[in-house]
Amino acid sequence: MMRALSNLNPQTLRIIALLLVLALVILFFSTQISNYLNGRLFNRISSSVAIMALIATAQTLVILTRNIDLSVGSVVGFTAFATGSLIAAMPDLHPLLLVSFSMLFGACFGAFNGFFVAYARVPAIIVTLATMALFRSLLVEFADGKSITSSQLPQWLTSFPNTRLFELGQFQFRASFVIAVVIVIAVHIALQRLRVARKLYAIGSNPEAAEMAGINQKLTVFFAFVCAGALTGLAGFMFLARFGNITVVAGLGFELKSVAAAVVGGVNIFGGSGTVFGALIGAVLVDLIETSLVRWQLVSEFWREAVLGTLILTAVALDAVVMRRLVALRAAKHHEKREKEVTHG
Amino acid sequence: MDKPSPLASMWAKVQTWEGFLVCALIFIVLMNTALSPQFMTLGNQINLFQLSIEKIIVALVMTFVIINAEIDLSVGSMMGLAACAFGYLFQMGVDPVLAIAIVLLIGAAGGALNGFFITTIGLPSLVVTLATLIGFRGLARVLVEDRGITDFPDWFDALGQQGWLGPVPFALIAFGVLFVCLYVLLQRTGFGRKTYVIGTNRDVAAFAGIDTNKHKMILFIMSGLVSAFAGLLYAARVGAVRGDVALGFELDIITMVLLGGVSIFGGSGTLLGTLLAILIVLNLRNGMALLNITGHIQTGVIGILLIASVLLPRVDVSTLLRGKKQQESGS
Amino acid sequence: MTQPVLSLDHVSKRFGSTLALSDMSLVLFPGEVHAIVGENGAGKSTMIKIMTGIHQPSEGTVSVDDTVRTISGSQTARELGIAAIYQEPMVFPDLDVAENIFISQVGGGWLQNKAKQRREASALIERIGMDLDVDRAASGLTLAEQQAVEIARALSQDVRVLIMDEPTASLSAHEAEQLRRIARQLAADGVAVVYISHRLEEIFEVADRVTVIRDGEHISTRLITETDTDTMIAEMVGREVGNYFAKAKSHARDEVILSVGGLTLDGVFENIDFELRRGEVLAMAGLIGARRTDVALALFGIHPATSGTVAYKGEPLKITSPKQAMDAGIAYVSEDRRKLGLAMPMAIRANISLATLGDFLSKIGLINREKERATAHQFRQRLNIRTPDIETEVGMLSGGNQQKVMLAKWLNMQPDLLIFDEPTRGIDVGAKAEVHDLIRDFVKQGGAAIVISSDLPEVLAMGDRILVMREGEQMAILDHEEANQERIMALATGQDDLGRVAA
Amino acid sequence: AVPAAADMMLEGGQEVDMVLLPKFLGILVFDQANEGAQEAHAELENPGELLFVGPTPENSVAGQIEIMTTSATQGQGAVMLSNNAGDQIVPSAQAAQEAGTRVVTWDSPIPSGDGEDVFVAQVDFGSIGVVMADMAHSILGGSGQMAVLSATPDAANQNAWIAAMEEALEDDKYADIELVDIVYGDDQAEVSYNRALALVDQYPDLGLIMSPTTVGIQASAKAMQDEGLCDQVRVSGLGLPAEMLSYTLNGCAPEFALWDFRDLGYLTYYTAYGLATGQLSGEIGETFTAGRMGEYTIEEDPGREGASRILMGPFTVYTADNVEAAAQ
Ligand SMILES: Nc1ncnc2c1ncn2[C@@H]1O[C@H](COP(=O)(O)OP(=O)(O)OP(=O)(O)O)[C@@H](O)[C@H]1O
Ligand SMILES: Nc1ncnc2c1ncn2[C@@H]1O[C@H](COP(=O)(O)OP(=O)(O)OP(=O)(O)O)[C@@H](O)[C@H]1O
Ligand SMILES: [Mg+2]
Ligand SMILES: [Mg+2]
Repeated sequence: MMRALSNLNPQTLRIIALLLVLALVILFFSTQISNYLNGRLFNRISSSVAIMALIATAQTLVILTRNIDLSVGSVVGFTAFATGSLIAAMPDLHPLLLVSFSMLFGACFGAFNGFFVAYARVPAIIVTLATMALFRSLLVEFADGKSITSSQLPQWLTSFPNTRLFELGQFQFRASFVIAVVIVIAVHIALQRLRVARKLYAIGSNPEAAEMAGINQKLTVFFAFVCAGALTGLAGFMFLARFGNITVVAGLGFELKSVAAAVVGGVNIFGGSGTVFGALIGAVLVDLIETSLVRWQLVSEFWREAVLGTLILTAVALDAVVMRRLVALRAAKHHEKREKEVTHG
Repeated sequence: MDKPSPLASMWAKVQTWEGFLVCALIFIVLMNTALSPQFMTLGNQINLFQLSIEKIIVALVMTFVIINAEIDLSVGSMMGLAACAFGYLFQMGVDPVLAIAIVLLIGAAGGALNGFFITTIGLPSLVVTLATLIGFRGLARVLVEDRGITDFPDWFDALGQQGWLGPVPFALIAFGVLFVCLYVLLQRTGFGRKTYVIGTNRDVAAFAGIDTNKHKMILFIMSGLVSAFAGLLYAARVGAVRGDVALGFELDIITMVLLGGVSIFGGSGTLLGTLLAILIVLNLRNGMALLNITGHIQTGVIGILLIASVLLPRVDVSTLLRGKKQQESGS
Repeated sequence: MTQPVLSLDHVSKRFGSTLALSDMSLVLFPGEVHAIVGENGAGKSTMIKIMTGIHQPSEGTVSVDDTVRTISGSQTARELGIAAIYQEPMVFPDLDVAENIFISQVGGGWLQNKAKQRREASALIERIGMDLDVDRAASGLTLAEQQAVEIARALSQDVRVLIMDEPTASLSAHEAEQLRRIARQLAADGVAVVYISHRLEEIFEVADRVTVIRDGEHISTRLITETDTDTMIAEMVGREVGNYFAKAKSHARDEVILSVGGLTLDGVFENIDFELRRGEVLAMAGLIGARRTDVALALFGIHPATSGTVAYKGEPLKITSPKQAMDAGIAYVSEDRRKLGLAMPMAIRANISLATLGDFLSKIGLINREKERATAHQFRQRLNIRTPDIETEVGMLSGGNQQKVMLAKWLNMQPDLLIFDEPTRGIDVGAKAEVHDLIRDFVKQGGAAIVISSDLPEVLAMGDRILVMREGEQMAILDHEEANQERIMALATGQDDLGRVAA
Repeated sequence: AVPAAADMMLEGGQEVDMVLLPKFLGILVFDQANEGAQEAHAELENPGELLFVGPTPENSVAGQIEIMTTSATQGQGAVMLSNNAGDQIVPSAQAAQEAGTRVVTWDSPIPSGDGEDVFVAQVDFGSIGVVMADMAHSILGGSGQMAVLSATPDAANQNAWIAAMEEALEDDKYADIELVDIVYGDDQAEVSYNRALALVDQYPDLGLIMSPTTVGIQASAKAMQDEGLCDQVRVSGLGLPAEMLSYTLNGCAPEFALWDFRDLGYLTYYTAYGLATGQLSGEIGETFTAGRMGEYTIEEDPGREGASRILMGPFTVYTADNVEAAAQ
């Protein structure tokens, strides 16, 4: 079994491992919670994970380059608010224009971060720690005590996240979820196939070598942050559409949630390895655990966080241990292969 | 070796990051004194520390942790857990002194837990402490649920609220003592040297026979212990605890340390830098508060300062080196 | 001759106080292999880094095709067809070999064609004469394999100037041979090859012209046919150096200090058996990947052996951590100074005291700085480490001087058993001789040494006995008398049929 | 107690600097309160300053303590506090009082009552309980399951109101109404939204989500609407007409209640001004006229013994009939 697995490449392995964990969690809760396993569960998770999936994807892009973006929460909040104010001001703005506005708006924040990280060479954790506070402050200034309410928003906007594109039995596939998944898959494929994207991995893997190999590090990292910004902006748009009511606390704490999702999804926090698909599963896992815990009679409301923390930790630890075993196996196989070659050759 | 002129050496000192911080600090203090009459009053000077005393105490150990190329995001939650655990035990009728002992134990245990996953399991500290940030907060929640616990014994409240040596409160003295001890520990002892070496390149340290895991374990236990201590001080200062005590403190703490010129990738930085950064942040916040500048603008200013803190001393370390350090501390 | 492809005119380079290059001029013609030799810290790497835009000259100009250019970075260099393989190989551990080779390739469309990439990659690796699975992640690669990847990367782009900074430093004779072949072949294709090496004998095999530099200054540029080893060395060091490869007589005593029996690390090496006496030098020879380092790491407790016995000074000893090994008096000088040997951003002083920090501590654990400085100064003299002062960051030193600092760190421990892994990798003749003398002194005073080296002359010069490994197996232990290059190579490559090889 | 001087008018024009300190900045209701306070400030022609300073959302507790302390240092005449720090504010509030600064709480009091001169209560906390119980009763038609979606476990006034409601539910009138669970949405849209749905999944027979927080009620209503659950699970609690309009009209949240934060700010300012200028002593039984809002009396706070309050009340229950008018 293990041997068979060890033939696959690490990234596929990781995703399989994650899916296993996911299955285990679902199995566990299905024994604990009555009428748990049904389409409804899927609908809940799928529609609530859509936003975090996008943010986790953005976070992954940045982490791959051995950076981190702690400002995503503030960017989501600000974008949601700005988008809301815009559509409130001109209600018959074309949807596509509105979406592109959100993404552009987010991309600007990304560019700001990216500039300081890539060109001014300030460590990402410092830049984004600062911009997290900065953007939030700007939002409070900008909001000036007002808040966006769903009554200010056009019908199409508030209803689109839940419009059912198609259904499989009980499983409803809603716009927000489908869009998120489509984007994640698109980014996933891009990261595996686009040569530019491979450079993200290269830089995260060994910045020094990247410099020597003549990869345009500055531009690539900047590019990563801008893309992340755009995705976060889109998340902001979805946030607005889903919740309708936007105050200055919108998106508070998303930075850590997204990092958690990415990490649980097997993205190496030190860059170079990991997939956005993994990040998606990570986001689902965290969301699933959170939602299920609320429904789990055994743990009172107050135990939720404690259990969540424990589960995240064990999930990551498990993943690490399993991966190590498999890698060791691969190495052993590789060695054997060499041995054989020698004896035959 | 010819001695450089005193003036030149002065200038050389100013050019160091610490030197720059000193200048910045002097400037800020002067500005504050000029702009608000109440600034230079003894009361305000003490309040200025009191208001963030717990954060700045934890910032001292955080300096060790970050120089060691690790990070501890769980400090805020640990402070909360400690405070709540104390409140809980107190409500259970446990003798406060015993309660304090138990709480400190909890702190050490929490640190050890972080340490275990980071050293034995080999997970990145960012990940582990991110999880325990949630977990410890959760435990605090479990202990106090939706209650607010208050009416601690007077001597306990006094510890946090009244002058101990004259007008100087206990916490401030504790900070002073702790600073001196930790300063010597980091800058003068073998332990400190190891902290730097491991932070610079873990493998090199290991190949030199240093038990890096043990060292990191000790650091995280220190971090947990001091956080718990700070949590108790907080409880004493505000005379009440609640599930959300010290929520989000970790970021302020890390900000101060980084502002002090400690490299987020480990291996470089000094406690003096951290101290200066602390003074700058506190004075700046206090000054702005006295000028009735509201919270979010204050945070914004600190944010800008943080970026500036890296841009200004833009001298030595090339990004390549940074990258390398981080990689090695990571692997 | 044709017009020069690349030329430096009166280039100088300052690093703060150190003048790494002064008034250096050099002309490169297409189709030549141009060797550059010089002592450690002479300025070779610095010159290279100027050619490839890593550093900018403080004075002077660089011109390509007789037009003055400012090479602002490695990308510009790439565009001008200048590629380099650096002293320390650099790969991307998370990418597979093929990607490592083509990552920085210009053009070739947006998408990467895996299949095509794999094919071309294998072709390149073959051309270098390496056998390497191109789908394998680079993380597990040995230094040599990493080097191969870098060379392949350089070859993958059509280069006009290929600079090799000590490419063979980490290669065994066998692979070094291959590499020189490639260099010649490239030259034949009209590429200008700059070839830096401390192995003079190979200079004569590969180079058309050779430039000697000393202390950052240009000393001479000659056709290889118009010079010889002695003049070259004399010009490099500015003095006569004795025949540094002469084997000194053994100082071996009777007392066995270390005896290893059936030492095995599953999946890595197996059944290593040898005895080591005080005053004796055991050399370990073998190709890259022979797993000599791993044996050393096992003895030093980094990757403890899974089975087998180790008796040290008579008593059985189970080594599971470096600390243990060091307490017993065993030291290991790593082959990879950048990753495992030195804390680059820290002062020389701090690095030298690192392994023996305990000796510098007062009762209450404070570091005795005077003692620390004194020790550092002493070693600076004894190994003549070239540096402005002992507070200099080790990272600022040249490769060879870094090596010396690393040796100092371990010598200060005054061990009974010293394991040197490639002790003279990237070290110039002068320093080499010094290091060899250091090792000899060490054993003369009753220590015992294991010297892992891929440099056969060195193996023969140092080893009282020579243990040859291949693919994790111990092939033989030869006494110095019965050993010669052919015999060792034969064992190392697994064709023990002497007759054929020797003939 | 002092003889209740029949409606004593506060005389304006006296100079006193005052600080209006909300839980944190950027929330609509607090800005409305500020508007009210500013209105009173102008009305009373106070030459002094009225500052509206507050902490950032993520730094609310520490920030409030800091501002309270600084105000004392500055010698402000009064601090008007919507307390978010629970009893953690007590030491700094007491210090402020010792420094001669009056501490008037509004919207959310200091639980222990220490360090507070008087609490301007938007409504009687007991009656909020009753009103919520009544709304539940009428929505559920007398019987059914309901769950509470509160802000955070630390929100002092939400906790007080929920307690009051639980007390009210003891009454036989509500015998058939079952309170099945209390969960927290952290006053964040997405958390509240997900909690609300989780409640529905956990309690198939749930008929009502009672959310005594403007963020929670809006998020729950939206969640029910989005999932098309409005016909089986209704939403009620405390909400802003402007935010609840659509849900009230489409029946997702047929009834909810709230008070006017402008008035609250206005009344709070009058009280604080009176105290800071020494025209009011803060004694129980003291009566005064707060401009347009008329006469108010300082009384004992039934919820917190030893503490005193001024009861603004009554508050409005919004239904499809009156919500549109209020939303304008
Ligand atoms: N980045 C730097 N900063 C300061 N000094 C430097 C730097 N790089 C090199 N030097 C100094 O410049 C001189 C030349 O170094 P260089 O690496 O070119 O020598 P080298 O000829 O390559 O020696 P080796 O054969 O050991 O590699 C040395 O004295 C070294 O200390
Ligand atoms: N096939 C391999 N896969 C993974 N790691 C390897 C492999 N070969 C060597 N290494 C690692 O590379 C390092 C160099 O050891 P190596 O196997 O090359 O033995 P060696 O004979 O010492 O070669 P060298 O001459 O480079 O020292 C060791 O740390 C070893 O663990
Ligand atoms: Mg060199
Ligand atoms: Mg080796």
